[in-house]
Amino acid sequence: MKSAVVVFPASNCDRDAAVALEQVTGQKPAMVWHGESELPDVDVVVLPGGFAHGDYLRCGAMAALSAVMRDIKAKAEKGLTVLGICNGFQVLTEAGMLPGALMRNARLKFVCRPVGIDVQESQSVFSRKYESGQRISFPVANGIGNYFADAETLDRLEGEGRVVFRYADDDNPNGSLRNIAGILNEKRNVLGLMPHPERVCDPLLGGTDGRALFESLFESLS
Amino acid sequence: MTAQSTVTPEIVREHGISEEEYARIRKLLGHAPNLVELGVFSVMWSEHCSYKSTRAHLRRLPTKAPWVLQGPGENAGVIDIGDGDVAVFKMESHNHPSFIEPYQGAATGVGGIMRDVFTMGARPVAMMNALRFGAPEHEKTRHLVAGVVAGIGGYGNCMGVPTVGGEVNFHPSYNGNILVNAMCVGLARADRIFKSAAKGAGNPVVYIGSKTGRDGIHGATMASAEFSEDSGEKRPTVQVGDPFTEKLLLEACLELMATDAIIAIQDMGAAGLTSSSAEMASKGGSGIELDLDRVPQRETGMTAYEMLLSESQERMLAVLKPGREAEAERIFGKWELDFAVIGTTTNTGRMLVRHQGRIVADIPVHALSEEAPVYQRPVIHPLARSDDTSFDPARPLFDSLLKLIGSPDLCSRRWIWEQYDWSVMADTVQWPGGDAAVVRVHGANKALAITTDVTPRYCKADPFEGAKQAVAEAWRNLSAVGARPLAITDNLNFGNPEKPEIMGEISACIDGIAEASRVLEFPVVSGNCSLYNETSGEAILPTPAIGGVGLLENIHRMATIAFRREGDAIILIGETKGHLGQSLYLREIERSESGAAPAVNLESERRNGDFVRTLIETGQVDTAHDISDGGLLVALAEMAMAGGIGAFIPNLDRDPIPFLFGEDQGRYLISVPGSRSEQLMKDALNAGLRPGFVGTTRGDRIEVQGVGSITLAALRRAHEGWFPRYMRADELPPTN
Amino acid sequence: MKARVFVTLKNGVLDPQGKAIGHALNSLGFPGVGEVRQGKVIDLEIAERDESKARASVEQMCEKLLANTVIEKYEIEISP
Amino acid sequence: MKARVFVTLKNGVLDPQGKAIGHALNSLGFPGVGEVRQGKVIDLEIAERDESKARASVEQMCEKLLANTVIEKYEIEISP
Ligand SMILES: Nc1ncnc2c1ncn2[C@@H]1O[C@H](COP(=O)(O)OP(=O)(O)O)[C@@H](O)[C@H]1O
Ligand SMILES: [Mg+2]
Repeated sequence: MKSAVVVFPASNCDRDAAVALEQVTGQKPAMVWHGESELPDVDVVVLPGGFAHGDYLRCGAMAALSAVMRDIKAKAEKGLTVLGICNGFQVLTEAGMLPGALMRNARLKFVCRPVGIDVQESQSVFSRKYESGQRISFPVANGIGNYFADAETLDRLEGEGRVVFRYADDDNPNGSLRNIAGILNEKRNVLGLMPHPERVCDPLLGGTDGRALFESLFESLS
Repeated sequence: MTAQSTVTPEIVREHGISEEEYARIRKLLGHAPNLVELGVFSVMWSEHCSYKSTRAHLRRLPTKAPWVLQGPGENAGVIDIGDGDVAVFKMESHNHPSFIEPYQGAATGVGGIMRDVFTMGARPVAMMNALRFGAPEHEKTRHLVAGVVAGIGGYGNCMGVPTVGGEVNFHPSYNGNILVNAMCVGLARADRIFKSAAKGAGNPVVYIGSKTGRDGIHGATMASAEFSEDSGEKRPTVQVGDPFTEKLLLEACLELMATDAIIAIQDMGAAGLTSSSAEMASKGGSGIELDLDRVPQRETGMTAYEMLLSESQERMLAVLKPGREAEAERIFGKWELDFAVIGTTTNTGRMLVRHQGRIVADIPVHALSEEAPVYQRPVIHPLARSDDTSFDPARPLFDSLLKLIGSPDLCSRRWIWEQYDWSVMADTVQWPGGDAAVVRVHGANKALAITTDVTPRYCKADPFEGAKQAVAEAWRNLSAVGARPLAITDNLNFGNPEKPEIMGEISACIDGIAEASRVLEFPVVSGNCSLYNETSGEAILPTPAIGGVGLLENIHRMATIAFRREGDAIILIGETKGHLGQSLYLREIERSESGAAPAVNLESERRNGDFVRTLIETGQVDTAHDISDGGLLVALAEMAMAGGIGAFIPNLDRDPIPFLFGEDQGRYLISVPGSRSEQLMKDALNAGLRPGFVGTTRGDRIEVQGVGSITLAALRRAHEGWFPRYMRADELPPTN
Repeated sequence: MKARVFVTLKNGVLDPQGKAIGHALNSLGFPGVGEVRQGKVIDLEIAERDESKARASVEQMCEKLLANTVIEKYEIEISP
Repeated sequence: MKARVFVTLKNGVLDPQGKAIGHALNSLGFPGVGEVRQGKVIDLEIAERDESKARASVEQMCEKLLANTVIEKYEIEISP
């Protein structure tokens, strides 16, 4: 599996994503600067967490307009697998590659803590190594992670099995509607999620629940 | 304002320069300074930059050890952590700005200390923050807590550097002067350290980062506003942080540092362009010429005075090898940062500044640095207090325990640290809540342990013992996770040094730090002083905050505070006399801040710590916790809550209150499987220690035989309850 | 010319900040504060001299960047 | 009545967001965009019927909560 990680100005989980990918695939991902007009030939591209462009104006708004995103959008329509984590999720919604928007946390504060996550959907290249209904734990670290979409969109997402991850009922850290933590696009080749699987791929760091996500990609794409 | 405008005695006074100092300036210059030169002297000779009140005393601090590669004198200290790796760290205060504007004050404090670290060539890998606020019931406190915490998070989170720990105290003496001390730890390679000595003449001086605005120009400009071009709305002096630009600056600097184009580099911190250029020239034994017309400016009509004194954030000054400008400009262009060649180094030993074709300042560099005043201020040596510490023996033990762990100074800080990204960079092995934060050296099997400590009430009662205790507690916290303590940074926060009693506190605290750091081989490699923390004559408690860094050679041999197994023997290392003086028990339960501060016996401190560390290093112990604020029972409760396992304490043969709540120093609680406890006790005795069997881990409650018990659930409710309840005040969390 | 752009949340999109402000105002003892909504105001200086051309280009800026039309609406004011 | 409050940074105070927006607009190829400043707009519904009383109380809200007067200034618009 060949992978790439996009680096926007003030991305800051790009290295973490690269380390997790290398651990699982044994291959270093290509690190791609946001200004590149073309993505190298890869099977999966990760839009990492961070504060692209300082999160100024709106999280992900400026990053969504960068040169490399044009190419990623085009290739995603042809089936390229795209994973957006945290800030990467925000970029995907701003780029119109995923529905809805991420808004300020209901408690208006940045929150960093492990959160109980329910896997809703194991039928995807991102989650096949999980069991549907499995309870796992990922850390969140966001101030703008409160997922919003209108009722029809939410119904469709649920109806079409595109809600892959949900916050455990009593553990929604940011007020996301219907406890949504991660969703797929219609083609199911683009996933955006707020929590950080890449930070729990090593027992020393308090868990390994994130590995299965990268292993799912590995299994699906190699 | 024109450079030529005459300098009146009022203006001199407004610049905080005494008559003697002014006479000295005239002598050094050979003529009266113009306003620009006066401004330059006023910042370079200020307490903040010159350390004129403390420098003579700071010389008493031990700063050397085989593993110290850079002690005080550079932007941050550097220590060897093996395999060619070094740790680079420093702590710095942003107290006053944080009181004026808590969010931006704290945020820019974080940005400033990060620049001190990456200007040395290190990538910041961990942030700590030591905070002191006024009484919780004071009307300003809640707002200040909310703003400071949001500001630290807002900046550090965007930088992608985990904030992994710190400390927080509340005390009325900080009502008008909160303390915000931020510490940054970075990693670099020993052969890639960058310094600030601008050696050699004819080298280009380049300006990097954000444009210069009228931010943070010291109060003097306010006073001399009549000299400025625009007399519009009163000029704000509050600096606003731009963590986005700082993140770009970090990456761009590290990219440039990977080349060999840099001769010297220095962040523009306090007194911005002035102190950075003067310090670099002075350390390099060279001179420097600046052309202010080339300085990237954010506002129009800025005067030379304003540009030289501006404290706009996210700026750096570097001296490059001749001919390397284009290469550097390409890198900063990629990161979309301002870059300008604004001058050159000379061999004249003078700082020569041009603006609009005129020379606006011409000052011998040594006059700004070596010749800066150093004062031996009068000192009244403080008397250690030793009044009585009576208490009511009839008070129910567990009520007191609940009160204590639910009190502002002992309750859980979760409300704070959940607002900090402590797991970014995916190397945080121990996050807030333990004795020391543990951050893995990326890609290696070793880790840094980091802590900040000081107990101001001890320092007030006995500055010498209190400062010793601060260093000892830092050393103890590092040992408790299994790390070898290596070095410290200090942040000396005090009142007005012109008062002999305050100067006495400063001097005694420095002696205390010096003694502990000598005996524990825990040298001072960097630090910072913040004086004049007074409001209407009331000084803060003496607060010499200590930041300690240690090394875990094997990340898999580490201890945490959490009980891990039922049936473990809980063993006390270190002697317990039951010292209640200055204890939180007296303060919170008996409402008296009385008694002598606990004394630290540095020899037994060392013996106990080395013993515990060895147990951890050899894999015999994986649960350890030092005993500090609140005493033994509080430490035990923390271990139980962290592990979700209770404890049974058999009949006490000791007077319970002093034994369980006394704050004797140099103590640890460890737990080992019952089967191994006897051998361990023997080993301890052979090592000349006095180990004590405290009890056994078990169940969902802490039980003291013959006294009663309390459930972990009840303890947690009290421990986690206070902060959220206090901050649920109907106040908006500050956002930028 | 100068352009002032208001970016506010569409009706029906919940506004946590507005809610918090309203709550805070009430508890600060300001009576009769009803709904509160918070938005952004963006002031731009633009070279364009012709008002309608200016408005047109600012409108494009809004569509492309300044507003997220999934959740936000915008108004534009042009002044010399 | 309705009150609209503009909270903007005082002149001379660095506005990182405005700076970044201006930069983005330029790189999106919008010509001649000069300085950009971002502020907040807060819309309130208030029970008070009397315009001057309303203005007075909104002014208090700004001083107490809505604006951080150390770095921000505010304007108030009252409408029925
Ligand atoms: N209390 C102290 N103990 C030891 N070193 C100190 C202390 N205060 C300042 N220093 C050292 O003096 C130098 C100047 O301090 P400071 O002005 O705070 O650095 P910077 O200008 O980089 O912020 C630094 O090398 C710092 O480590
Ligand atoms: Mg510095």
